[in-house]
Amino acid sequence: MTSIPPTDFRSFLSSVGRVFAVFFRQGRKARRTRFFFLFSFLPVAVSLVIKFNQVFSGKPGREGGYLFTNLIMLFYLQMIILILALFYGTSVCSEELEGKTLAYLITRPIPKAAIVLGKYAAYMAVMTGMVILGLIFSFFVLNVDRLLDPSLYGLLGRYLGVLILGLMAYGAFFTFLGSSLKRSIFFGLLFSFGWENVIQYFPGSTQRLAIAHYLKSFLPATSSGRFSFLTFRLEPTKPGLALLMLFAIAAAFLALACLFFSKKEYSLED
Amino acid sequence: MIAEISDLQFSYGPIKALDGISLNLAEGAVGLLGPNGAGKSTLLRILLGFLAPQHGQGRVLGFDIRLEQARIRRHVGYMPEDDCLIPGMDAVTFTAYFGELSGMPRQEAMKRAHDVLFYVGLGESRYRFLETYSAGMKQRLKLAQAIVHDPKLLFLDEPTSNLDPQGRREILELIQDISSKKDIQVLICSHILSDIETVCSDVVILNKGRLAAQGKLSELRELHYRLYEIRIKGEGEGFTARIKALGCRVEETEDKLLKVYVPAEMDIREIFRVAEGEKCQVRHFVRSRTSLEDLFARAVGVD
Amino acid sequence: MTIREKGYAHWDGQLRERRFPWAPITWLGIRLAFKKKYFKFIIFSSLVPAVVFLVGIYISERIEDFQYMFKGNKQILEVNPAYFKTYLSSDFLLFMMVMILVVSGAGLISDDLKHNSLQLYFARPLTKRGYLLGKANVIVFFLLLLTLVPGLVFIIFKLLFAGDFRFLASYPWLPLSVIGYSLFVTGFFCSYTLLFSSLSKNRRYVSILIFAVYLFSDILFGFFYENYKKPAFALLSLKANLQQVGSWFFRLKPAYAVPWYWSLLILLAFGIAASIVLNKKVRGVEVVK
Amino acid sequence: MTAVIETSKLSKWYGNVLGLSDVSLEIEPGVTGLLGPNGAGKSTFLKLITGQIRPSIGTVRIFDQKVQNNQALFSRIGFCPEHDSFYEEMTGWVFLTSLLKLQGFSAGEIRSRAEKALDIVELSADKDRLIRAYSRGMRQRLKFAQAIAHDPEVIILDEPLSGLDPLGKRKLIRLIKAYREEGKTVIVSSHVLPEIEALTRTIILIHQGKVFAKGDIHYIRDLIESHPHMVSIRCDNPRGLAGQLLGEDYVLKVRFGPDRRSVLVETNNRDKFFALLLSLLVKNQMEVEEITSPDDNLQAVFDYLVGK
Repeated sequence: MTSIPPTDFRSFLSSVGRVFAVFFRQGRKARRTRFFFLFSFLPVAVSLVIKFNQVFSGKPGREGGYLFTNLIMLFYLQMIILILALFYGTSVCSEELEGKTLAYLITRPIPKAAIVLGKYAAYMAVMTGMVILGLIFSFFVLNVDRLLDPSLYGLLGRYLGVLILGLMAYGAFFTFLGSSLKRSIFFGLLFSFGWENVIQYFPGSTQRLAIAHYLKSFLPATSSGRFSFLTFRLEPTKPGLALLMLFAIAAAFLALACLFFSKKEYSLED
Repeated sequence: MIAEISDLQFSYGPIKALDGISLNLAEGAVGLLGPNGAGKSTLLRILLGFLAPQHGQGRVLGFDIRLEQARIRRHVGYMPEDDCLIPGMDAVTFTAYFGELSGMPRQEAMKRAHDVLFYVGLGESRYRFLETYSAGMKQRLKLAQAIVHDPKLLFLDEPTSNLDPQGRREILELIQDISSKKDIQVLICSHILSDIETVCSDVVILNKGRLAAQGKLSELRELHYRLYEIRIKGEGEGFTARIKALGCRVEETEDKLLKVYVPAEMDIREIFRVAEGEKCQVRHFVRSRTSLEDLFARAVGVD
Repeated sequence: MTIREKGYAHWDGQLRERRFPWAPITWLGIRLAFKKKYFKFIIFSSLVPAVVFLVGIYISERIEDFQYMFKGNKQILEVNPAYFKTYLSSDFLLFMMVMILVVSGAGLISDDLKHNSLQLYFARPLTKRGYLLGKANVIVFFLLLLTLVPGLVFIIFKLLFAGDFRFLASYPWLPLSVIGYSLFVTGFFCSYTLLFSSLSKNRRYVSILIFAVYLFSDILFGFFYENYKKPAFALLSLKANLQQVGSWFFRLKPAYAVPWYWSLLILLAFGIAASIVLNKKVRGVEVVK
Repeated sequence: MTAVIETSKLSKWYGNVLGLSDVSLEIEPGVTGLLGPNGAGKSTFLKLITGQIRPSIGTVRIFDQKVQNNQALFSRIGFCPEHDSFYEEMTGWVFLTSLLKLQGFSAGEIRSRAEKALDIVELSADKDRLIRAYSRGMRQRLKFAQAIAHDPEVIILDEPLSGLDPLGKRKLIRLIKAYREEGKTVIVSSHVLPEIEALTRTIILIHQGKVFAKGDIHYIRDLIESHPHMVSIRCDNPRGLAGQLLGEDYVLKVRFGPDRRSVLVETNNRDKFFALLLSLLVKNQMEVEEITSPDDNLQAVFDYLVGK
C-alpha cells in the first residue's frame, strides 16, 4: 500500500466500495456461508434448550441475564468469532490463490489495497451479520420474561460492540496471515487457541499481547474460577485505551496485509 | 482377444450412458471416438473395472469385468484426461508410488520409475517438484505412471490435449512405439481425429450410448472418392476453382489446408498439372488414409 | 556384445499381490508429512509431556533423593494406572493430537479430491477399503507414536528403574489397557479426520472443521454442565467421552458420573456414521466427474 | 503507427529459474501473436506487461505510462488468464457483472455491457447457469467475455484456444478477428502456429525465455524457407526422381526411405525446390502418393534459430 494522495482518496474509497459489493454478494451466496451461519446459530439452539428446560421443568434455574453474560457471550467471544474470523480472514487472500482467480482481480483498475480492504469489509459484514443475529436471538430467548428492562439493552449493545470489535481485530490479523503465509490456518489456530489462551494466565503486562485481553476489558468482571475454559486473572485495560488498541491492531494488520498483497508475487502453483 | 463385451448397459440414475453395447477388441491399437456424452468415459470406466455394468457381461484380458475387477486393474494402465497430479513430491516418487500400488516391489518400482521417466522424456526433470511442471510435462508424467507397471493393456484418455504440436507428436510417437510391441494393447479416447488416424488400426465409434461403427480403419474407409490433404504456396483461389471444375469437392480449413475429395475416376496427376498451370507449388500432398472425419460424421449422424 | 533395445522396454518382474496393498499410501503419507518443517516441530512438542512423564517415573523410583522438593507429599508421584491415564488422556495431549490431525490429516482425502487424483488410485488394484486404510494409517502412525509408544516405554522404564517385576505383578493388565486405549483413541480420530477430509476439496475449510467440531463439542459440554450440573452432559463432548472411556480402560472411576459405555456407544456411533459417509463420498468422486 | 506497448530489457527470474530474458519490444495496434512452445515464457511475458508480476530487470510501458502500481491503466486493458479457473459458485451473469462492477461502471451500464458481451460470445442462453456446470468451450468463451466486456483498447489473451474442440476454436478465432478490425491492440499467445496464422500476420517468437524473432509471419515463413528442410516424396519411381534432383545446388542431401518407394530430400531453398519438383512431376507423368515435410513445424524453426 502506497500512500494515497488526498485527491485520489475518494476514488480509492469507491474502489473499496465496489470490491465490497461484489464480495459481499459472493460471500452471502457461497455454500460455506450456510455452514458458518448454522455454526453461529448454535448458541441460539443452546439458549432455546435452556429456556424450554426452565419452562417445562418448572424450576426457575439461573437468571437469563446471568446465563447470557457468562455462557452465550463467552461462547461467541472465545469460539465463534475466532473460527469465523480465521476462516473468512484467511479467505481474503488465500481463496484467490487456491482458486487461481487472482488474475481477474488484479487486472482491474482498482488498487490492490482496495481489493484487500474491500474483501475484508465484505467478509466482515457477512460475519457480523451472522454473529449479531445469533447474539440477538439468544438474548431474546434467554430474557424473554423481562424484555422491558431497559438496562438489558445497554448490555446487549455493549456485547454486540465487543463482538464486532473482536471480529474486526481478529479478522484483520488473519487477513494478514492469509496474505503472508501459506499455512495460515495452522498458525491462526496456534495463535487463537494457543497463544491467546496461554498468555492470559501470565501476570502483568504480558496479557496485553493478546487481542482477547482488550475485548475482555469491556466485559463486566466475571466471577472467575467457575468455568474451566475461562479462568484467568484479568487485569483490565481502560475501555478507552482498549478501544484504541483494538483499532490500532486492526489498522496495523490491515495495512500490513495490503502491503504484502501489493508487493508479494504469488505463485499460483498448488 | 483383449476385450469382449456383450450387451453392456449402464445408467447414471435416469440418464442412460450405455445402451446395449457389444464389441470385441482385437489386438493392436484401438481408437475410441464419439462426441461428448456418447458414453466413451463410461465404457472406459467399465473396462477398467471402476464401474460394474447394470446389465451385460464381458471379459478384459480374460478377466470378468464384474467379478475380477482388481485383477483387471493390476494389468491395466490408465492415463486420465484431466490433470490429477499430487503436488509436493517429485516425479520419481510419484511414478514409483503408483508402481508400488500396482504391486511392484519397492526397489523395483524405484528402478522402473527412472526407466519410464527417461522413456517419456522427463529424465532431466525427474527430481523436480510436480507443481513446477508445464502442461506438456504433466501429460508425459501421466503416461509414465500409466506404464510404470508394464501393463498388458493401456487406456489413454485424450493423451494429446493441451500440447503444442511438437509435444503432441512426441507423445504420439511414444504411443506408437508402445503399441508396436506385440504384447501390449492400447485403447485411445480422443476427440482429435488425426491422432487416432496416426496411431490406431481399429476404431470404435460410439454415439448416444450405442455403437455407431466399429472395425479396421482400412475397411471402414469411404470408397467412393479419395480424400487428399494439400497445402500450396501462393494464392490458392485459381487453383481451387480449377480443381473444382474438374469435379472435386474442396474444403479449406482454418490453417489453409485444402481437403480435396477426388472422384474415383479422376487421374491424380491432373492436380499437379493444374498446380503448375496456376504457378502454385504443392508443398504438402497426403492421401488421407481414412477420411476418419467423414466416417465419424456419418456414424454419428451430423454433417 | 549386447545392445540395449531402443524404445519401450518391458519390465521383467512379476506383479505381486501385496499382503497390504495400501502400505505405499501410508509410507508416502508419512514421508510427505515429515517434509514439512513445522510438522516436526509439532511432533516434538507433542512428545514433551511424554518426556516429562518419563522423568516422573524416574523420580518415583528415587523419591527419597527428591524428597526436599515435595515436602513429604508422596502422593503426587505414585506410578499407577492413573498415572498412565493422566498422560494418555490429558487435555494437552488430546489438543496436540487434534493439531496433528489438522496439519497431517486434513489434506489426506481433500487434496486428492482437489487434484482429481482418486482415479489414479482406483485405476490400480486397490479397493476403496484399501485406499481408506492406507490414508487412515498415516494418522494411526502419528497418533500411536504419541499414545501407544510412550505408554509402552513408560512400562518398560518403570520395570527397568525398579529392577523387578513387582509393578507388572500388581497391574498385569496394564499393557493391555495401554494398547486398548491407544487403539481406541486412534481409531476414533481416524474416522473423525477422514470424515471431514472427504467433505470438501478445500483443505483450509477441512482444517477448521476438524478443529472447530472438537472444540465446540467440549465448550458445549462445559456450558451445559455449568448450568445444570448434570454429568450426563459429558456425553456431548468428544474430549470428555474419550476420557470417560479411558477411565474404563484403566479401571478407574470416570471423572463424570455417567456410565462409560454410553460414551463408548456415542464414539462408536460417530465412527460408524463417519464410515458410511466416507463410503459414499469416496465412491461419488470415483464415478462421476 | 505508434507503439502501444513498449518493453525494454524485460527480464524475470523466479528464484534462480529463468522466466524471461532481455526482451525489448514494441507492440503496435492490431493482432499480435505470441508464439512459443509450452513453458517458453509466454505467460511470464503477459503477466509482466500487465503488471501482475514485477520485472527483475527492465521496464514496461503501455500508452506511454508505467504499468507497475498503475491500476488505473486497467480500464483500458482486458486480460484473459491462462488458468481454467473461475469463481465456480457464480453464474456466468454474476461473474461478468461482478467484474464489470470492479471496472467502475454504473449499474445500468454494467447490465448493458454484460448483455452485449454475453451476446458476442453466444452465452446469453446459459447466463444463469453456474459456471461449475459450463463446458470447456463455454468457460473459455466466458473468460474471453470478461476480457472484452469493458471495451478495452488493449486485449491480452493467454492461450485462449487451448483445450477447445475445432468448432469452439473456429468460433473464438472469429471473435478475436472482429477486434482487429476495430483498431484495437490484441495480443494472443499460443503454442500452435496454425492457430496464430489464422489470426494475424504479426508474430513474436519466444523460446527459452528469449525473443527469437518478431515481425511479419512471412518473415518467419521465409526463415522456415531458408533453413535446411526435409521433404519426403513417395511415388512410383523415387530413384528416377532423385536422379533428376541431384543436379541442383539447393539440394543438399538425398536419401531413400526404408519402404523403397520414397525419397527424402534436404534442401535449403524450398521455393526453387518445390517449383522444380512440380515441373518434374508433371513432365514425367509421375504417380505421386504423398509429399510431406516431416519437420515443418515450429520446433524446427526454433531449433534452427537456437542454432541446433
